[in-house]
Amino acid sequence: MTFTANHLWLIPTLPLLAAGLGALAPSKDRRLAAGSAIVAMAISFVLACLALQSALQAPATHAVANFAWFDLGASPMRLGFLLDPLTAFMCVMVTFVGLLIFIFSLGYMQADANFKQFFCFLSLFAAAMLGVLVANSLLLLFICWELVGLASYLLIGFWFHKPSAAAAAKKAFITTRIGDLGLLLGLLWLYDATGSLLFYDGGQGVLENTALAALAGQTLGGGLALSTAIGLLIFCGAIGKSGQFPLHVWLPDAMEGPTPVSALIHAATMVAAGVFLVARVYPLMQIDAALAAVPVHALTVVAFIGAITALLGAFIACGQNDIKRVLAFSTVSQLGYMMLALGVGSWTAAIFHLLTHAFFKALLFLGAGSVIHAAHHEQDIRLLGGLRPKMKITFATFAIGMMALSGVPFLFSGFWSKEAILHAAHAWDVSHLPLYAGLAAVVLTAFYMTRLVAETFLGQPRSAAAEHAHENSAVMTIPLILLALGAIGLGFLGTPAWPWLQARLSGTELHSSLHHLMEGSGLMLLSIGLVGVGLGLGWWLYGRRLRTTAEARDPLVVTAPQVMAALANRLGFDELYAATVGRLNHFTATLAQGIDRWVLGGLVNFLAQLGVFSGTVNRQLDEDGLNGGFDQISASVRGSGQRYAQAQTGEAHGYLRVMAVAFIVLALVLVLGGAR
Amino acid sequence: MTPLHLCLLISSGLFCIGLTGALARSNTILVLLGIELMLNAANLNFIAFWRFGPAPSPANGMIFVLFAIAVAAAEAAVGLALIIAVYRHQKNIRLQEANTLRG
Amino acid sequence: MLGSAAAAMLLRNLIHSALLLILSWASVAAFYLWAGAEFAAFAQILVYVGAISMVVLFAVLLTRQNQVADVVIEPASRKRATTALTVGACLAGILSAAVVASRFPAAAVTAPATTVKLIGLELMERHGAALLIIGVILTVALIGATLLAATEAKRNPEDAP
Amino acid sequence: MSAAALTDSFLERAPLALRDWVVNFLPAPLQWLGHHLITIIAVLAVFGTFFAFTTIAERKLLARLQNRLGPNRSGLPWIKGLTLFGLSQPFADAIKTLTKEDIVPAAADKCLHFLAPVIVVAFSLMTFAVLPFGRHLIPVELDAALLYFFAAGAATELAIFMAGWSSRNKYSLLAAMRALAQLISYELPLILSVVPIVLVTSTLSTQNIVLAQGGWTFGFLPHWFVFTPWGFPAFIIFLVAALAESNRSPFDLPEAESELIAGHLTEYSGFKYALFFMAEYFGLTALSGLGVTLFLGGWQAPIAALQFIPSYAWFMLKLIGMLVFFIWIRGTLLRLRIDQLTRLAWQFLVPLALLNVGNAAFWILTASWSGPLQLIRWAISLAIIVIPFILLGRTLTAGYAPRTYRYAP
Repeated sequence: MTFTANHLWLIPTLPLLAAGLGALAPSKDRRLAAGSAIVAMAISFVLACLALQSALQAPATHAVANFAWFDLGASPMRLGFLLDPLTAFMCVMVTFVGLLIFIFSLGYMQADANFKQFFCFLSLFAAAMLGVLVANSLLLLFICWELVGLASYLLIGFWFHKPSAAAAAKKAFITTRIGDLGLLLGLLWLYDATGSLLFYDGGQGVLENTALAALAGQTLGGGLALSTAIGLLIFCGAIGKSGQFPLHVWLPDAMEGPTPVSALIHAATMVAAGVFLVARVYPLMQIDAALAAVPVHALTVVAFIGAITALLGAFIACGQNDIKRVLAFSTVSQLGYMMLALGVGSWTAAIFHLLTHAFFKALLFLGAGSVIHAAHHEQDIRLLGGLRPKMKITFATFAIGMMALSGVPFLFSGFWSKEAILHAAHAWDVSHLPLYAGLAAVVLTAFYMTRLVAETFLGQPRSAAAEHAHENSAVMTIPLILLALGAIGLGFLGTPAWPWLQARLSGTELHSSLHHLMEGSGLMLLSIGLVGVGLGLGWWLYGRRLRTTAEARDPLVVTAPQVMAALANRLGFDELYAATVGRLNHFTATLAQGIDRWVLGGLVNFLAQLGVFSGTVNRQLDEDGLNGGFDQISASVRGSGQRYAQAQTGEAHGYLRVMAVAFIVLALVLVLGGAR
Repeated sequence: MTPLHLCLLISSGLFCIGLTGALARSNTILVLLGIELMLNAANLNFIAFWRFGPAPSPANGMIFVLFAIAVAAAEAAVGLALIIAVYRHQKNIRLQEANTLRG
Repeated sequence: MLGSAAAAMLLRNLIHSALLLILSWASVAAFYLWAGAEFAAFAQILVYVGAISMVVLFAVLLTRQNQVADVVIEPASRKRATTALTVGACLAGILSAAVVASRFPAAAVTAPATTVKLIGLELMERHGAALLIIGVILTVALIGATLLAATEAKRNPEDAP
Repeated sequence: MSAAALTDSFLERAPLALRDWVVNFLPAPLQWLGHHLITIIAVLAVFGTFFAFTTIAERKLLARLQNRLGPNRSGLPWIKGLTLFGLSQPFADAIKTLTKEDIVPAAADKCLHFLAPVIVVAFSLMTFAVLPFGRHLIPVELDAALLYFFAAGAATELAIFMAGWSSRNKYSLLAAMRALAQLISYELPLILSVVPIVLVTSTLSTQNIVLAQGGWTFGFLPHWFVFTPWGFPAFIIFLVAALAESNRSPFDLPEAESELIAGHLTEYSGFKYALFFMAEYFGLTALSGLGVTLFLGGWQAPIAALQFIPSYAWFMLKLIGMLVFFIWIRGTLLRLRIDQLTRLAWQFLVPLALLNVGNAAFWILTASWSGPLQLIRWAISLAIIVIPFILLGRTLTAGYAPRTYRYAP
């Protein structure tokens, strides 16, 4: 039994079927909805593993299964599925993490009234996400991409009775739409330029040499290559979906959704879609790098956006007090890292970090979910504390996640993937600014994670909720343990000494030697040192003197109140947008209303007055002049009508007879007239 | 006298019988059945021309007949349901007494 | 065929005329069989003898009047019968005269080879839309007939066809 | 011995050879007539005796099911003491009914009263014409055989109406109407259960349908339609509808002796009654034969190794199996009430049969699926039919608590 690209459609279809089943199932039938979702996900996971195994046998090839969807004029619109290591690795990750999160949700959402809908939405989301991964057409990818957006809207606004959740859902939806508009424009432009949207199509696809050369060959005004422009437009979509600066504002607000949603969508999968998209169209982004004449390269923009995001997210995370928001900004920062890696030319490092990040960030979110569930939905870290003895498994796994995220050396996966990115940034010859931003973010990451763990788990319980917290059931802890194992083990797939993952992804030969490990040891030592600085700083500020009451002021707030206030306010991005974009929007709306009321309305009113006047004149004429004549005519019509009505006897026989006689006459005419 | 002539004679006979019945009988059911007979006569023509026509097409006449039969079935069902409804209303089914629609 | 049809139209007994009509339909089917249109013949029997006849018989029984009313012959109905006969005879005369007078091109010797598969393909491909419409008509007729004939809230669906 | 020789052996051809031998004695112009006459006579003779022995088998089996002995006394004439377990009972019955007085009510419509049993027997015999009894044994090979079968079956309803109406007896007429209601209700699921077969084989010819079921997986898993996820439910629906169509228990309401005297047969006696009885058994046998043809592989052997047994023997064996199954059901199940009966048809069998048609369409659409998809195909196909089965079954039994019995102390 071999698994080929022809079977790939099964992977997203199974969760879709589960979603359909869940939608049809009666509301009270919890077992059916959850069971079908989990079973479908498990089967998808097995299929994804098969796909991975078959993709690894020939890592350098892109197996495709294309089919015509409909005819557009003379040319058929074609869609397809693509099986290569990138797709396969992502599918395995999404299905595995998704499966664990589904199982975790069983416990977390147990008491929710809309349990069934939740699993239905989750399945829909998984289906759409897997659809993004297996698509071999930018159009199919875009369709699934929008479905992902829809599912995320539904899930963020799952507790829609909370106004903040509804607002957050709308915000996420609208903000990502801005990016998607760019993606759609890029898609249209690409179709216009190449006449195809298939990625790989036996030499005809847009990511293959013929089309790429044609794209890079054309220049627009300002010396911009066509491929650069299209690449940047597509990158807009990634900015929106992956929460990159300046569209990162929706991601922290999206934490209003249930915590498994945050783990699934806003840590492991959906936000990674942007990174995946850039990695998928990498040949397109990359092609202009060779052109010296081009003033700005698409990947340079990607690198700087990523660097800014990484630093910004890490800074803001230091000033947050909500356990999930800290993790959310951390996600923003880590996605910045991935973009940075893409920008500096190492997409394999980006995907490596994506995979490890998916595991440890899902772990952290689920751990946070476990804490929140145990502490009766208390999310403020100032009100938590002292959970370590009460929730041993959660603490242990959360600590593993924290160390993986901080990049504690050697044992944890985050270290290796982050190292790979920093090395790639170091090797980038355009600028070293992204490297410095990345190094700064390393310190900050270690710092805020130390703060988070210290505040949440150590010290004294600072509220009744934290006082009565206790460990959750196995349904919730087992996924944590499995994810923790992944967070540790996954790093060893891509160490510099044995870069198996990178080699498999890019389809190159695998060179393994300890020599590579030594090569970049200087940078590695530096980053280890920086991690140490971050951890030490965190320990010095928070671990040394543990917070005792909820009201006690944060040590940083004491030293730099303005900075911390600004950070807590997320550097005022929301206010900035409200003051600029929102104000502009409001102004245009007012203007439009004014035009509508005074200019158009005035015209309409004038016409109406005119109509009323002419109507009055008309009526006078009518009543006096015309009516008399019409009365007579209608009287005569009525009279003749009454006479004709006599013929309508109501007797069917009479009608039949008339018809028969008419038929005879017709037959006579035809026969005598000699009609042929 | 070819077979086609014979067929056409038979079918016109059937048609006339149906017509006469529909005109003569006062029972609505029988009027309806007379109409069914006329339909059958038309079907006979289709088959006759299909079989004995100058250039027989593979299935056209037959398909006409099949459609006609299906429509006749629908017509009979609705017609008889109407008759039952009328019967409920005026307690008999004489066609000449169902004349409330007269002008 | 003609005899049974004529008798059906003449008889006073409704059940007898219905049964004779069924016989007439069956003989139409026999005619189809003779003409080589097997499929149409079986369809004719299935639809007319199997289904329409049942509907007719049910309708006759459901609307049975007292026997006396049927026997009385009104002057109006006699007059109607004579007109009907005149009209029918005229038409028969004209039609048969026309048929006898016309010349047709020579017929094909053998019946067109029409297999069931061919009919199915024709129906589904060339006449697909018509088939669809017929399906809709039948569905609508079924629902309409049930609604028309049903008065009580609970009624067995087989009372209407 | 090759497979062709096996399937075309002397035994296989024996009935045909016999017929040709007889026909050769006739003058050439009469040969075709003889040909057909012999076929008709053979069918009449075989199924006549078959009918006779079905009645005795039914009586015997029912008796055994009810812990009785059944008829065991009638022996052979002139030979005393040799009773052969009462095997000659049907002949005794035949003589008895023939010699009974034929009573016709004074007010009855004599002509129709006489015609009804004749029509019913004639038409139920006509259905045998298209059943393929063996590899080379089919009375008439028609392109539209299935349509013919149902068209011929439709006339039975007419006969029942005639019987009920011509008796000029209120209760006969009412019973006839009830019988008609039942027959029309169950005609629908019966035909709908056959549609999937037509869809899949894309033919109406019974012989071709049997041929489509030839072949074995591993030499012992026959490709009969009953072993497919759409064929099995279709077969069950067919069985239930066939039971109802032939007025068998548990659907024997039209002539439930213990409740309705004998329904539309109340005013019949003597040989006319026997004719009705005979027609009923012919109908049952014909429907069983159709079931065997459509679902159980017709004359195909169940195992490749058993092909040397002639095909008509297999057909007869399967037919007997079906009949025994029907008798068994009669001995086991209780009679339904009329409302339960119609509800079962319209709210359960018809929707299920319609869904099953869709199921067969799905099966054809996915005919090219192989490998792991084959399993998914089976799973989806099963789900299409099982889930509605459960849901419809729930609505059908809603409001009925399990019956509790209270025994005398």
